[in-house]
Amino acid sequence: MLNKVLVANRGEIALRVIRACRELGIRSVAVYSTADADSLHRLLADEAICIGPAHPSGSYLNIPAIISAAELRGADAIHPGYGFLAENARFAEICEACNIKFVGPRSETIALMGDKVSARRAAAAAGVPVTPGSDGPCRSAAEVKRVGAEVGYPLLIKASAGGGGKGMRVVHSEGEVDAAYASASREAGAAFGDGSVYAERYLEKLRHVEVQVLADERGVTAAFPERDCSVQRRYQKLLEESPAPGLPEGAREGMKKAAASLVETLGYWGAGTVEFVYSGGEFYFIEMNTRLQVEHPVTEAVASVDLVAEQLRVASGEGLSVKGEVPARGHAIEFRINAEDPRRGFLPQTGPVEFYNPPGGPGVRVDSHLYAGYKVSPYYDSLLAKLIVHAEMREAALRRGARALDEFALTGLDTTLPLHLAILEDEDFRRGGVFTDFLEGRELTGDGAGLPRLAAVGRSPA
Amino acid sequence: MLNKVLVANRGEIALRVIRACRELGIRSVAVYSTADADSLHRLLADEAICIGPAHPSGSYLNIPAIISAAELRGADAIHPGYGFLAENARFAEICEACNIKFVGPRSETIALMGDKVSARRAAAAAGVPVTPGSDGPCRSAAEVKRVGAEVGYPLLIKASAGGGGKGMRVVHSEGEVDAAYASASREAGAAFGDGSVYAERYLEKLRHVEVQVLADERGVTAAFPERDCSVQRRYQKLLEESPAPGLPEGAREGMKKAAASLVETLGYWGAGTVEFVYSGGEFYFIEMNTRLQVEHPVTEAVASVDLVAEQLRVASGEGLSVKGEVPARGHAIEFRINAEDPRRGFLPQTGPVEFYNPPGGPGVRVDSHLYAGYKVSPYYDSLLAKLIVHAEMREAALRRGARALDEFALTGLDTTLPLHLAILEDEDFRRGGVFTDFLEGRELTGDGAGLPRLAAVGRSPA
Amino acid sequence: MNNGGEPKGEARGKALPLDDVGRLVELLAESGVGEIRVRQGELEITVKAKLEAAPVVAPSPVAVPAEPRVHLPEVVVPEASVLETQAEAPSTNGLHAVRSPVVGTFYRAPAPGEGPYVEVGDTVRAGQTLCIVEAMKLMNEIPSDVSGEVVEILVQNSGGVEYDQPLFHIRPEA
Amino acid sequence: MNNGGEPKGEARGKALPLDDVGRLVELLAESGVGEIRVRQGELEITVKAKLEAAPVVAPSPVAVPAEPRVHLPEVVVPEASVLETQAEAPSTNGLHAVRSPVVGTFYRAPAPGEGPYVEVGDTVRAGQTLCIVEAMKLMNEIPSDVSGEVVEILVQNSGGVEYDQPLFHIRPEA
Repeated sequence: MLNKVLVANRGEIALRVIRACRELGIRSVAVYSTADADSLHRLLADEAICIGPAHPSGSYLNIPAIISAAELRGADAIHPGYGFLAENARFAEICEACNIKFVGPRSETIALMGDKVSARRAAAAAGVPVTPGSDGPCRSAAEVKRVGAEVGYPLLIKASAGGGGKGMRVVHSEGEVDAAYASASREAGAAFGDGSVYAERYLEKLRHVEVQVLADERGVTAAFPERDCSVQRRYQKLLEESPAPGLPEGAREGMKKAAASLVETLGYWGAGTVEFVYSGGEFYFIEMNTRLQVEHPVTEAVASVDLVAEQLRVASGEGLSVKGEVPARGHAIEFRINAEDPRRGFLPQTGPVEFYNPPGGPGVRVDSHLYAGYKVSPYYDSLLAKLIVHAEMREAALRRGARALDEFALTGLDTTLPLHLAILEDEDFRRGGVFTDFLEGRELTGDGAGLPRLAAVGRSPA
Repeated sequence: MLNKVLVANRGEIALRVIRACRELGIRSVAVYSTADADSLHRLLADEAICIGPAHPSGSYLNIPAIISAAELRGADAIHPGYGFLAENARFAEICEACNIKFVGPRSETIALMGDKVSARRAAAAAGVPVTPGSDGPCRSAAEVKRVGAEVGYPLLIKASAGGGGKGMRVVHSEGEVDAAYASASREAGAAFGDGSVYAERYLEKLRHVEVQVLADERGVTAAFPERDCSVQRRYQKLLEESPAPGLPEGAREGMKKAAASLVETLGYWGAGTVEFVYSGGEFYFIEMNTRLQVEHPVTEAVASVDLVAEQLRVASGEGLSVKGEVPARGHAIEFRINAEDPRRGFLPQTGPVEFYNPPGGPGVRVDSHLYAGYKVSPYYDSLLAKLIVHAEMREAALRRGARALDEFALTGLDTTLPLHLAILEDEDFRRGGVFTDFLEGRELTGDGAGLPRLAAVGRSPA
Repeated sequence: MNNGGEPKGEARGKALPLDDVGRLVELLAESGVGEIRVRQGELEITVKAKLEAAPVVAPSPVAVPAEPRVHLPEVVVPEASVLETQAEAPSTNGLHAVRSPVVGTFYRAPAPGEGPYVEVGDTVRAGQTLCIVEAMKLMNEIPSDVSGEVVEILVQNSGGVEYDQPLFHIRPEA
Repeated sequence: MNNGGEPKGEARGKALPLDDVGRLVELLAESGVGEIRVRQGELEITVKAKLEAAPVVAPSPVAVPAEPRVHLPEVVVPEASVLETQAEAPSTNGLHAVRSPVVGTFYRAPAPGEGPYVEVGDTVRAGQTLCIVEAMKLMNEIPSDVSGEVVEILVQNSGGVEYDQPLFHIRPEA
């Protein structure tokens, strides 16, 4: 087993890795920016080292500082969490060069799957269905038109290096191609330093369904019950559940087999997620994330597995403790509690948390770096807490979710808590299987019964 | 399903029942004393009603006040939790007479099992092994001596109405019987208003193992994986785990079958626990608790069942959702976090909780009524929180427990948190299967690594 | 949480300007100031935030640490019971609240069809029965604990009452 | 349970000058004064600021809200970095700390076997190299940002340093 792991991240995911390390008897090293001196990941790790100023470019994205910290503290591995350097192939390569184990797949795998065009080719080569579209990058508007003539409109132009909806354009007819190609390419170049784009059939009424995979260096692989992440806002997931409600058994099986096949073809190791769109009874590969996902706990809940412990086991050269198709037990839902005010255009909120009392009781898990008095800074992402509920049936999980959200006491900042309560009251959502446009144009407001009451507790005489 | 349930309790167990009600769509009514006006069970229930002054005799033990509250609010059932009126046969009888469903077995069953002598007889009648001893109460020291001659010394004299170690005496030879009989009888009379005692063989090097059962009114029964509750201090359980480590399969099976047989013989319904001592490879019936136990969550964790929801289902006249021998998945441990200072003779602590941040992450459940600013009053029992951890193997659960205890931030009061950390470091405990005298004379101190650090968070500039 | 929908003194007339107090409390909470005091004629309202590092006033016999370390501002939670507590404080207006010693149903008259024990404006003596609170078929006669004038009846006939809930406001004899 | 915040104290007769109170509260909050009291004929209004305990010292660069609503007392976390931060406070003794701009290994000399850049007691000029901090085989020469006398060298040769860790104490030239 690894001896000492440096956690190159912050917030709840840094805590998640530190907790796994402690449970496995591995020493943990937290790195933190000057803005995070009072953060829980610094306080809970066995060691901590300040690596730079508040802005991530000088700290959590500062490769020399992180490698230097790992060398200073004698860490034999680095866990990148998600975001920041987690899918930075160069960082993984530098780790390899410095004889520090990168907890993730090989740098070449990261590079391969990080480029959407090469990832698409790899998927197709593994027999995984991909959306009809261009074989490689489209180097001109004319090439996009050729694809359009072949697969039909509407068409989606996407940045090869993309993510988060940047450099993306929907084109409804050939006449729109020139302008869309130019602007998508410009945006992609600005956002990713790589202006290349490709084109594929634009699917509507789609669900976002993904398959968590694990593989070790001996070639043992595991595919987990699928997660449905269709509740999104501007391509940002807000709520995830597993299994995907109402999905035909064939699609479920097909996705898991496709994901396993891709992992085997790639000689992948570590944790990863194969993302699909599901539309009109068919599923198509979107991309593969070569890292841990924010929403990994829903899989942990239904599959009774500790994905981070498995990652660390794989990185240690030990074998997986699971394999094959892992069955689901019950139903799990994750709610992302973000420091955003859903009533005011998701305006980011910063400042101190005044009162904090997360929910407890059966089937409730909270992953959060918050505490009363913690200051939410403007430098990092808005995720404050993840609430995960688990129950034997989806309906019971929904009710448990409402119960837990309702008693989640968090004052000082506006959050997405009331939005989640409103989602749980929405009939379409309760029925299950909503599309990714679910949140668009919907008036979702709700307060729950307990939220204001518990907020009042935070202000009652101490 | 029931429509509205009055929860005749306070603290974490009142919350537990209120949460179950909310998840089942049942309205909940909290009752509270004037000392509990700011307590979470009052705030989280759908309705709340003040029933009396701080002292339990005027509030949580005040049967007319509780029944009156139930009638005022139109509750169709009362859940008694544990403690207070949970095993008061008269209360159950009054509920029945008032057409309010008592969430528990029939009042006669409570009365039968509440008397140790009649419970012993009922167990023997169901073919459950009982400790060799007197058939009924011993009405004189001479009768005790007759039992001693038959089953041998040492002998244990116990109050028929007993519990918590009161009215109990160990007698090593016939010469000690007269004095012990007199004092045990006097103590029992003072404590329970009933001086009758009985005698049985005194077993040494014993473990406390118990079996959770459920039964519905149609006669369907379920027996759950056994719990080991041997870590006790003065007959008060401190830590419970399931399954019992290192128990021979035969004993495990035997206890479950015995418990199921007793439940069937009694025509029992609701939740209950059959308690055994396990000593020298044999197990013997001690008593049956005709209610929910504090430690029910360890069973919920390993059996993936919601015991309180099952209780409410049974009380509604619906069937159990489980039956037979329910298998265990993984290993669970509960730590009772009490407001007692283990370094100063378990001196009870009262006053305000200053900083409160319970642990999170995978496999961790916290049941607690605490929040920062909550005042622990001297009127009620010292249980502040229950931490339950669950993992695939006992060793992993132990490590997870240490991790979670270590990050449990609770300042303002001394608690049993450091004692639990010390227990987890004890070699005998780690090996598993300690006897009930485990804590006696052991110097168990420990601070954990994170405890002081996290306590400091509560004091750092906000 | 809901307070059971109990009537909490709408028939109050010109007793206490609780709405104003509520607004002052909100003002105090929102502003974070330490104290607000308003006096007008006979009326005086004082709203104070908790003094930092001052000893916490503990109604319970629990010992409070000399240095309370967590200070949440004292804000009156706008709940019936709290406001009632203020309303009946014998402080400024000298009214005394007769409270229910039991949970049950409030009856103003000894039996259906009979006249009520007392009306607003009546003068009562200490020990005189004011009402009945019925709990489990038991009729508990509730006596006044002071002599004086009945100023307000706070609960409607056959309404439910909690333990310690104010039932009558009495202006004690001088 | 929430009071809806609606003002509903109409029928009270002479209304309280709540707007005046509101303005006074604002004035108090903005002005930072301790107490405002207004009396006019029968009317008297007093507005006091909340008494703070000792001012909270926030070492972090994050802005502290003007009205901190949760007060946790200042307790020194017994950790090296915090103690260091306090130790190097330029406050009383007028010393200036030169801090490490990178994470790495601290070397006092340009190369093994060579003499150190500076010793305690040396006078240095702003811009003069004081040491090297090596990160990923890169030798970062760390210059002094003030001119003055080297009073203390805070890290041992070849020790690891964090970002922003004080390396030298310099007494700046007068």
